Amino acid sequence: MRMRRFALNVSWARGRAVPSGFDAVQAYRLMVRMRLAEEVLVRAWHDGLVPGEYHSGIGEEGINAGVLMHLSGHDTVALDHRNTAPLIGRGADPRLLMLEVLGSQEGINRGWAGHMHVLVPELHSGSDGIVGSSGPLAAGHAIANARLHPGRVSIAFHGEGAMNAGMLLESYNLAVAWNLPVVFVCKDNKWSITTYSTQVTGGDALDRARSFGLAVESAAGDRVEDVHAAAGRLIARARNGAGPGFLHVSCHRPGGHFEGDPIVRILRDPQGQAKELAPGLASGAMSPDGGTRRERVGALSELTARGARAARDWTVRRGMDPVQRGRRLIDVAKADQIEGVQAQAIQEAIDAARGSLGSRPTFGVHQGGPQ
Amino acid sequence: MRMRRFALNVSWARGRAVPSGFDAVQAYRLMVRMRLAEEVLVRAWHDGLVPGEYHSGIGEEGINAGVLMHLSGHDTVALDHRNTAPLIGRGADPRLLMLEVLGSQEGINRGWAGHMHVLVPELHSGSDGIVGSSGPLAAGHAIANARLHPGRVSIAFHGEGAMNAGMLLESYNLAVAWNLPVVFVCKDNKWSITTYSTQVTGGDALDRARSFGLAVESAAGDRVEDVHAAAGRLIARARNGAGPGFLHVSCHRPGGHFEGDPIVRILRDPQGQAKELAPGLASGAMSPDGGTRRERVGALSELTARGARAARDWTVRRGMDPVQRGRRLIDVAKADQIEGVQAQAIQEAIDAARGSLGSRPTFGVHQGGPQ
Amino acid sequence: MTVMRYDQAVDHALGQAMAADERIVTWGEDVKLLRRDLLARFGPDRVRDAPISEAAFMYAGLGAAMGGLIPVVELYMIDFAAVGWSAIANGASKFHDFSAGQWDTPLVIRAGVGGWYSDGGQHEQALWGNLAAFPGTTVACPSTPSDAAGLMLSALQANRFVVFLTPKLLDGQLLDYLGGESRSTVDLSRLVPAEGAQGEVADPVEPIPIGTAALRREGSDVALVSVGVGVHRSLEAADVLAAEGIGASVLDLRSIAPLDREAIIAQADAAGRVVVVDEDYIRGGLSGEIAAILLESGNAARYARVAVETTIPFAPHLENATLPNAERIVAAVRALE
Amino acid sequence: MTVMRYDQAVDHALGQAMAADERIVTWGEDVKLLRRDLLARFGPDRVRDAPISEAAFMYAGLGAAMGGLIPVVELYMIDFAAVGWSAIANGASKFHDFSAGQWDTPLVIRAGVGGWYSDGGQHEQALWGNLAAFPGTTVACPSTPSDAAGLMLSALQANRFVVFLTPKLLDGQLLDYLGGESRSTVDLSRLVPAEGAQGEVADPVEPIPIGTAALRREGSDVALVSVGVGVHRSLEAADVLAAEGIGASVLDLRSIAPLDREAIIAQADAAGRVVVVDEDYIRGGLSGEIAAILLESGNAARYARVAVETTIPFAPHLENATLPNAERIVAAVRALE
Ligand SMILES: Cc1ncc(C[n+]2csc(CCOP(=O)(O)OP(=O)(O)O)c2C)c(N)n1
Ligand SMILES: Cc1ncc(C[n+]2csc(CCOP(=O)(O)OP(=O)(O)O)c2C)c(N)n1
Ligand SMILES: [Mg+2]
Ligand SMILES: [Mg+2]
Repeated sequence: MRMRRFALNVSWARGRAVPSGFDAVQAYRLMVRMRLAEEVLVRAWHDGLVPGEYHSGIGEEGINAGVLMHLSGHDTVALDHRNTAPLIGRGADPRLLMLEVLGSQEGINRGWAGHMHVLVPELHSGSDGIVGSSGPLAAGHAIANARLHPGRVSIAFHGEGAMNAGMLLESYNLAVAWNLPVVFVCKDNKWSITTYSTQVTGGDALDRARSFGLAVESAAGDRVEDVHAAAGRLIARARNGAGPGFLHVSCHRPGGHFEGDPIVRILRDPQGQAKELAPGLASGAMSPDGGTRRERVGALSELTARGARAARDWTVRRGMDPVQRGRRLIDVAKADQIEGVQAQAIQEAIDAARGSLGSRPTFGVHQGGPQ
Repeated sequence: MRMRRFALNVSWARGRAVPSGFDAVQAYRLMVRMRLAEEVLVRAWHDGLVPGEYHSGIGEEGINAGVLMHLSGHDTVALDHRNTAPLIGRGADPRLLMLEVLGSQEGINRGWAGHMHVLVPELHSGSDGIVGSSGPLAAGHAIANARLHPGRVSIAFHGEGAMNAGMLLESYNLAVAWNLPVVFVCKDNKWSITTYSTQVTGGDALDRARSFGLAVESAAGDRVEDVHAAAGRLIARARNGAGPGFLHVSCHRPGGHFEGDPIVRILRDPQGQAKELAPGLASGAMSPDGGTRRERVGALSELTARGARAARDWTVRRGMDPVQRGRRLIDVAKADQIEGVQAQAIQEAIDAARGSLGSRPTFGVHQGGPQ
Repeated sequence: MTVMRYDQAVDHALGQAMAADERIVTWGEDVKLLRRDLLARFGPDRVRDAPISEAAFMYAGLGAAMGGLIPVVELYMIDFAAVGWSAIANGASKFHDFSAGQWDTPLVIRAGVGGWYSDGGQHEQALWGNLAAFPGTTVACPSTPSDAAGLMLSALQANRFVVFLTPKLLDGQLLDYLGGESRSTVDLSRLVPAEGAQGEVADPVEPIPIGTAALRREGSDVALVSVGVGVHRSLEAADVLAAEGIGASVLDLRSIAPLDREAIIAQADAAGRVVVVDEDYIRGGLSGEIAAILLESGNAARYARVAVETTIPFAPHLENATLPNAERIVAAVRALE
Repeated sequence: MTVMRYDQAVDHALGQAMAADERIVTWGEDVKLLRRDLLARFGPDRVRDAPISEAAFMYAGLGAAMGGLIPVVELYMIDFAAVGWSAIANGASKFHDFSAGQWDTPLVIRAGVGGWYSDGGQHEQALWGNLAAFPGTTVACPSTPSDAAGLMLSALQANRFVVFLTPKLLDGQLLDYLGGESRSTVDLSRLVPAEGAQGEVADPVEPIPIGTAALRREGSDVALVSVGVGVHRSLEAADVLAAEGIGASVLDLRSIAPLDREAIIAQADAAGRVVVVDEDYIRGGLSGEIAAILLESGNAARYARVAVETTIPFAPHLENATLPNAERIVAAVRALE
């Protein structure tokens, strides 16, 4: 049984032609819309309206826009746990998406999905919370596209941490072996939750992807025009049946892994968090039985190094904001106008979503649903 | 509860010192012993005495010997479904191993393992039937070795087909990330059951392994001295804590995947097998409904190509016999003597095993056990 | 009606469906060789060899189903599905639900199942209980060629996620492929149930609704409830029991999810004694679920079960003793007295 | 006796065992941060961060156990174990058996389990029924800090494969880690059972034998049989029932494998009515197994169950309705009348 009860606002995405050149205005519009949608959801999370975890894509707009601008509404997209922004980019109705994230039965998946499993057949876009699964799912989409709709391309978004997941690596191979029209897009923010990814990773991401026979490209994620160009080459190749590709893009996510990220909390409130963490660490480090002095010193210096690395990343990489950089590519008046239009649209959406959620002091209780 | 009821004949393996140079006599002795043990089991299989499948390692002796000669009895070895020969090489009692393969409760694992799961703690050697698992299992052995017995090395044997298994790829990464003393040995016979592996594989095996940060070497598997040299470099490195390695070795297995391999059957009896296969193929190819003419022709030419490829492989690669080549490295009289001694030992073992199995017209029935 | 082998019956139904529906494709390890007749008929785009990448090619099946195909993803043995288990546990069993019913996922996983042919404890599991645990999962295991054809056709038309399990002991092609017929020294005929391995199949195949059990034998003293090869072992046992004057009915569940509650309860009511014959682990879920159905229905039937209680050993005599053989079934019935 | 959180109790026992036994090590994703206190105490060789490679790092746990270590392999959630399921289904549950008992495999998999905190249907599963299906597998799920400590110690001393499941709802550290305490706007206190989240723990910890249930409450009209958070929901329900004059006993199984048959039967005998409260799927195996135990023992108790019947939805009100909440338990007891 197929239920198609939601009138999705897909025209916004479907209307776009596949651009041959780079349209900076369109890129900026997309990025602003994605950023604003994330911002209101992050606010809603802190207001206690979003149940559970929330992984925002703030900082990844350059990647999302640069890739998605090449797609028609018929191409397929496999997303991971960080899917709100790309779904907005695909043209999902912001209100329905927000309602879903807010845990409403009026949401785009009627409250079944939450923010990790949003599945929108009309947009040929689906998300999944298992790290690495977007790869083989996109490969599957590509098999279907190649057979039923040649010329359609399939995209997988995944993080750099996911590149240690066997199923993703397997899917690189499968894509090459079956010459599938799929492009794997790695959004490399350097961190997988609280782990610095290179510390658990051998070799180099580009080499790894290339070794499976994928055509590879890379770009800096804060330069949407570069992402667009690199993605364009791979997507065009894949569409033409010339084989799958891998795009590596760097990015910085100031919000960290999810809202309330422990690393970000430490950075924002070192004193307060130290007070939380110190007693346990101290009692561990000074326990009468345990490792040698060298082992304990090693442990503490590792933890310190991790904190320092985060502090450095968050400082040095602060400027890597694709939206700010993208703004510079266009006329100021145009930028202002886009911001105004998008802000209004997103505000209306979140107002409507919050409004129809009814009074809801907290979540996790059955009174917490829409009234 | 640890049961140590079997008096294993491990002295044979334990007695060997870790060789610094290459000992061609010792290599030949090992290879002959492994070959003979496989041959009597293959014969026993055809005699209906080995229940189920049997994957022989005939053709892989150069790899097994070249690698195992570097190990002490304390090093650890993770094996796959093709483990009889390496277990013999590790010093397993041939009679107990044969009894296991023959399905006797007197076997080395009391009939629980069969030939796919032989686990011999005394030899620090274990097998598993899940393709790819030897990699992470060996990584685990290496973690234990590094912590409890620094200097001990851990080996994983796997096929080239297994290199598309995610868990194996993950274990390459894990080994590099944790700097584990493990060497992955890929025995590349070009085939995974009836599939020609390159047809389902992207890129190149060495590149793939290297991209994870593994130190890589390669050798021709019919030249035991080359395998020995390449393995020696990687094993020494790993032992010294300098990191994990990957050894790629080519080989030809005349027996194919397992006894009764459908491909080998076709090669041995093309007429007879054609009679078996043709009716189904013809009715498929000529069915009134189905694919286009082009699709059907494509299908048949693929099947033909596979047959032709096998025929070529089995002809061209016939000379790749590590035992025959290894014989040339030593004195003829010495070779004769080794063959005589080993043949007697192996014959005694299989005679004893067949003898203690009792009368057994067939397997798969409860009367089929030892009387 | 044509007489064919169990495996031929499955491919017969699959071929019929592929001819009727261009969306049906199949892949798995060595599938071009295993399904060569379908390859010859439908071409290499629809019949593919997969790399040894269960996780990816199972997930890709789900992805392809989302993209509009009806993939039949084949595994030699359900044991290997454990390597790609997340595609079932977190993927195929859930996406339709997560989408609130908006996205169909017509994926069929076709896999060999079970033992009796000495393949060791890691290549002979049933695992159907584990599979049936997941909401959104249909699990069928036909015990005859005719059912195999009819249920495969239903699986392909179900427009939902189905795991289609084929007992390897009934699969003449696989037993041969694993080396079988290349040695005349071995004779499995005493083990292979003739009516399961070969039989009449309708042409064209008619779909058999998944979720309806079949009563294989009538009997009023005890109901043997089983699925797959267990059905044939139960029939064997029923013969022995009949000689002792005990009338045993044999109910073939045909699918593990959904279960045919009504048929189970009807048999239990009629006989007052139920023996579940299950080739899965005793804690696997099926035998327990049938107990729960009996208790929930307020049925006062006496109950016993014959299932796999340990890891399955390799040695044939140990293996046979571990699997639910006819002697064990007879003993369980007698003990219920 | 020290009062501590559930998660602290687990780490307390683990730390005690690590101090006593050099062979114990732990790894998993973000484990250096999650187990930072153990890291500070035992150093980076024994407390490691793993890449997102569940299959490899779970199998490596088995390999390390074979090599002489006692690895505690940690997963955020048991759902992710599905990615490395073969390490359980085909590996850790079997190698000791395959070796005919010659090779010990003292691997402990430690994983969060269950829901009630809005993490969606793929991050809230119980899966303990599926785990318990495998012979050679011990599955524990303590419901209080004291049990968590005592059972963890036993798991580490068991010299066999143990899956140690910690309900995330009781794990204050994890709820905080997932963002919890960074927003004061959310208050989970109505959902988190106080006696489960915090309590007295012995110092030094004494092992609690795995496989013995604990009677949490006496009552002669109905026996509520549960494990994990379900125990607390049962206690809530028992309060409500008490007000109606129905005396409910609450049996905390503490381990899903082995099951404490005697305790289950004793409660069933005493009350004559059994309601199983299971956060796993209804077809998961636990609730059915208890029915089978009752029937096998010839017990005529009336039986009902409250379990998860669909994919778990994300929206809190739908989630709550799907999980075995106190209202559902009360209703099931009333319906048994
Ligand atoms: C199979 C699996 N393992 C672990 C997790 C928990 N988890 C969620 S996101 C994440 C980190 C992913 O890192 P990365 O791929 O770099 O993506 P990012 O979050 O940085 O976008 C982890 C470990 C999961 N969801 N699935
Ligand atoms: C996970 C898993 N998938 C599939 C199989 C079936 N299988 C056994 S051996 C094999 C081929 C292995 O090929 P390769 O790695 O090249 O090793 P070879 O047999 O050539 O030595 C396959 C597919 C298995 N045992 N385990
Ligand atoms: Mg990342
Ligand atoms: Mg091979």
